[in-house]
Amino acid sequence: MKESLIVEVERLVALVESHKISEITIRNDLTRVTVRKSPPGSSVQRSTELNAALPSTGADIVIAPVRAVSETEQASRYTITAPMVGIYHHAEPPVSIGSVIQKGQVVGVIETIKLMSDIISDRDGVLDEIHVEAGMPVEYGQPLFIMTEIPS
Amino acid sequence: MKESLIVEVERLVALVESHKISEITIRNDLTRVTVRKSPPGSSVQRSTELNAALPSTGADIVIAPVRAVSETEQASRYTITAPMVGIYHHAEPPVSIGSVIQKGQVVGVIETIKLMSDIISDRDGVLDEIHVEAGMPVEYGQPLFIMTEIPS
Amino acid sequence: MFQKILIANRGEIAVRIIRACKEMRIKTVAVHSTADSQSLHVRLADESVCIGPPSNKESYLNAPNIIAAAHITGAEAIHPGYGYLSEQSTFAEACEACHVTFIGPPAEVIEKMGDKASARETARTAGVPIVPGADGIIPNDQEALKVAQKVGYPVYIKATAGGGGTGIRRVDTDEELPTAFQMARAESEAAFGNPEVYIEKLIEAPRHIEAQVLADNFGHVIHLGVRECSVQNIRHKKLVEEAPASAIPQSLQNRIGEAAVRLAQKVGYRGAGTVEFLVNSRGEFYFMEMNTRLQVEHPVTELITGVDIVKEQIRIAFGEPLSVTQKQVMMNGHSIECRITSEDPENNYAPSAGKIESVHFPGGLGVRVESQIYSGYETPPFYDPMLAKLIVWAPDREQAIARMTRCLEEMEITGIPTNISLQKRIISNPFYRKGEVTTEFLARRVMENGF
Amino acid sequence: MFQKILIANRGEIAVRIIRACKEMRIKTVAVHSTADSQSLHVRLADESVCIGPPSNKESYLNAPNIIAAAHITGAEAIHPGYGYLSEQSTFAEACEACHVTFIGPPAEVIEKMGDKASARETARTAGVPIVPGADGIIPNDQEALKVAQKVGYPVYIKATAGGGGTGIRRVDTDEELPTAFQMARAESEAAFGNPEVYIEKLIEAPRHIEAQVLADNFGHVIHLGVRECSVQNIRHKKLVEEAPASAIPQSLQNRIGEAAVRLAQKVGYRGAGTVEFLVNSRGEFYFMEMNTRLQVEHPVTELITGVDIVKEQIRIAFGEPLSVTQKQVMMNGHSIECRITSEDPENNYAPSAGKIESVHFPGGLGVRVESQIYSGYETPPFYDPMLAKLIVWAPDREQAIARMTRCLEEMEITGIPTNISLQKRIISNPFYRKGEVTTEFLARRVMENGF
Repeated sequence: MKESLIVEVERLVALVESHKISEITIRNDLTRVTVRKSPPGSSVQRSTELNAALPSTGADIVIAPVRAVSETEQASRYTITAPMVGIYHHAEPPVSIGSVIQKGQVVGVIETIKLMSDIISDRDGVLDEIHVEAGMPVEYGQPLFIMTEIPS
Repeated sequence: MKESLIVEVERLVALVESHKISEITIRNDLTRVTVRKSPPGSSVQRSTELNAALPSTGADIVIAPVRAVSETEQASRYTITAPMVGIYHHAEPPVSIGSVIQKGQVVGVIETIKLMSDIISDRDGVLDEIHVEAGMPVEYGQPLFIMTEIPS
Repeated sequence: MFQKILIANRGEIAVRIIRACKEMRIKTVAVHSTADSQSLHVRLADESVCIGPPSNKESYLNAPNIIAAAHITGAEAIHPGYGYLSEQSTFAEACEACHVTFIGPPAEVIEKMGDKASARETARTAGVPIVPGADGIIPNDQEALKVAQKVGYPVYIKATAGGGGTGIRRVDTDEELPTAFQMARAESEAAFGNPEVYIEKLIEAPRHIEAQVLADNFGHVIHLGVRECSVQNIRHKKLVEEAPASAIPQSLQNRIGEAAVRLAQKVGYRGAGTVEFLVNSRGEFYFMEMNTRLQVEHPVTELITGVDIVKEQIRIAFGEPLSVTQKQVMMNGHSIECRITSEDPENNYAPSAGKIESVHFPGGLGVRVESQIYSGYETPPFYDPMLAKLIVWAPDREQAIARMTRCLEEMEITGIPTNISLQKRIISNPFYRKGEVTTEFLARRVMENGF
Repeated sequence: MFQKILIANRGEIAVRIIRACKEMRIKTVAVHSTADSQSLHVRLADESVCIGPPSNKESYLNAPNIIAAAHITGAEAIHPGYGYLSEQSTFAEACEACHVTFIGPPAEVIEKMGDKASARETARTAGVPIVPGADGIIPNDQEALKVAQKVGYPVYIKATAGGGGTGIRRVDTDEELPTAFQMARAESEAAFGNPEVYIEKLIEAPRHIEAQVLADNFGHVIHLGVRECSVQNIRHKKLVEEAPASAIPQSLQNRIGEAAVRLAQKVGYRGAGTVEFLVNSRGEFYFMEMNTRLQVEHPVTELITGVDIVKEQIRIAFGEPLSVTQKQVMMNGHSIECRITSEDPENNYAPSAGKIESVHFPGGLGVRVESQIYSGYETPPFYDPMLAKLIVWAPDREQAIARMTRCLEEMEITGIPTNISLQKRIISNPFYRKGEVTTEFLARRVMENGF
């Protein structure tokens, strides 16, 4: 491992430990490093992932929300992604944060060249986050909604 | 660090620990890893060096002599290297293993195109190993003799 | 000129096309599967759109998502590269219907040349020699026997819907014919959903020679000389290609090039295309098929003519005339391409994938590398095993072989198995060096001593 | 042909020469300092000999060890590359005395062209225009004043032993002259152990144009056209070179090439050499100096002529005639070279060294890379900061610039600072694009807005 990278990771760990931050991810084309605060009581975990290695032209630093997320809460979170490429439109009626979503419900529509296709939730849940706006182009697999699953 | 390398190093450490071996060096164009057994009582040390990284066409595995070498003994070992490029010839009279060498003594001769140049020891010592034969071409810095230094 | 082009492909050819666009100051959109988000073509393009999961069918063959990607990014044209959607006439039609320019020939030309029997018929009417055989579909045993006896054994029974070596059956005697005919129809039905077959005389120990053509919207059709592509594996996959085909006489090269131009004119061709021929030891040549797209081995032609075939494709699609006339096409020197693949010599050349630990490409005078790989790149297991095309140019064939030899020695890829050792064996083979190659060369001269 | 050649150099040029030898099936011996044992030239050569510690003086300038290395390996010839021992006539003499062929001109030619005053005199007698000035050494103030007044101010006082920008002093008036003259002598004495100076008219805002010549043992002397090398830093180090020098008329290019041939004939030249000229805005050209060796920028000439200059050097040294006549030399297209160095734009372009984390070289059509670096390579701090030469070819200058632009964008070196950003600024500069460059271009047009 490159010495500079080890030093970077150590500084990240120190940063997470000393601040009210649960997770820091630094990603560039060369490397992705995620430092995540463990549940209280356990020691700090470090997870590093060395990715494919073209030289980077810059680095994004993503600092995740401070809100602590428990392990079980994490597991019940569910992301609805775009099933195809196109322009996103709201469903009729549109869903909003806090909406209760039912399995099979149309939560949005993607317009491809000649076709309108429904985005359908395959689980029950409560809508937590909306990452898309009407008229926005979306690619395959792009996260659109995050919901908390309601076990059936 | 590449996962495969870490695994390799771990296996080397295990190998050194479980056998009567004091040191293993694995060198290829990409990497040089040396695992050396520490003096009894202390924990195992690992030293890895990631070198310049052209893909290798093969790897040499060098297993150093099993004979335990103490730290002080190591330090008193001294290598006489070739000071120039040319053909090696014996000194007159030639030195041999066990010879006591005096500082300033001519231990060999290198013939360049038009010149015979003496190889002179700059310390006192006892000759342990000879790595060169008469008529052999030598390059700059090539180890010729190893001796045990006699502190003056 | 176009402002933005979408490249509906991956790997080295996507990189090749993106580079051409950059030099023409055209913005580029890469499309990729979820397995290819770290690929070089994605990194080099101005924009990228994920079009599906790893499987080819759901991503690089997913026409609706690709056209939608052009739509949301505002790309005015789609370059299909080779393989994938490049020879699907329905895709070309869909592009035009969606007001996106398909960089390639008209849909009806793709369709016409994609069907073996109709391609053969077109060649015949263009005065291009075709392999003796039936001029069309063989309806029954009796007809098959009649045709086979007329052209003389051995013959091939071929599926009209087949291509690239699939759907072909050899027959040596009258006795074998009826059974073989029925089986070929059954196989063809199973493989292509179409039982139709035709019969051709088998050309013994032929060379595979192909002519590169360019045609614009103004009736200009030219050829850029011919390529020698006889070094093929048993699946008819090419491994080494060269230009010119210097082992056959210049006059024959010219006649083949002119025949290709006639065929392209006859069919109303537009864009870059390749007409493939079989050439026997007496210098007779026979039309085999036309590839209505860019060819993997196009770089060898570029290196001896100085014509950038991808840029010509783009200019033609935009409606510009050809940048050179037939008279202006000058051939200079000799070029060879070796396809470097992750096919494992220890495992019967099965494709493999994995993380490329390190790559060292050769450089220097007369060396061209077309590749999508880099140190640390993880090659996905879902796609073609080609890692790089190593292409050299030199003043003559002998020097080109010497250059390729030193390049193969210098090139190193660690982490995954490659066919570099096989390429070294081919290039150093005495028959290869003398230019004595037929489509049976690899099996007979290189592989005979085992893998 | 030679069986084995020793390459008395390092870095990209050693790699370049080794590759040429491999293609000629000549065995190679690399020499290296202890700092260069991991260098690419050592890895690529058939044999290698360590010749000394890192300092240039004790290794790459260590003539006895280098000749001894040839001796112990049985190398029959030594290629000196550029720099280092390539222009030391005593080294060429020592090689011949030790029965090793020096791949370069005869020692007396190196000596004659290495002395500025005698080179100038040779040019004059060959009918090659020289900068107006004294035809020889200026003995005193009075003579200096006389010459300066005759040729007209501004003038240069130059050390006869100087070279590459050192030992040059500008004078604008009679009043400045005596002091400047004395100081120039003192400086020259201090720098070169030789106080002799001469006076030349200063050519305002000149282009640096140079002609590549080749001469064999049979009286054949040809030129391979001229190169435009005006993009230089304040230390007269070239950064970008091109061929042909398309901004000046073809007829002027021809006359410069022919003048270079006359000079090479006059001096009894043998091998590859470069005659450098200053060309003013009125198209008048003046002999500056002759480099009696391979030049860093030789690849741009190779790409437009198809002549492999290193192979020609080797053939000539072996006693073979030139492989081409002047009539056979055809120029095709345009070539540009950018020198990529580890000079730090954040630190006034001071050379730096260190570990190269990763390298990605551009590839594709018309791209040539000459380099010794690779991912993970530790560049030693003792040597020239050049990391790579990026060379492109295209049918014309505009397309060559477009290609170079995309190559500079694609190229990435991480771990150490490089001058890639400076090269991008040069290539995108509107004056550069128009071909309006003089030796002051970099300082006036690129650097004026600060670093």
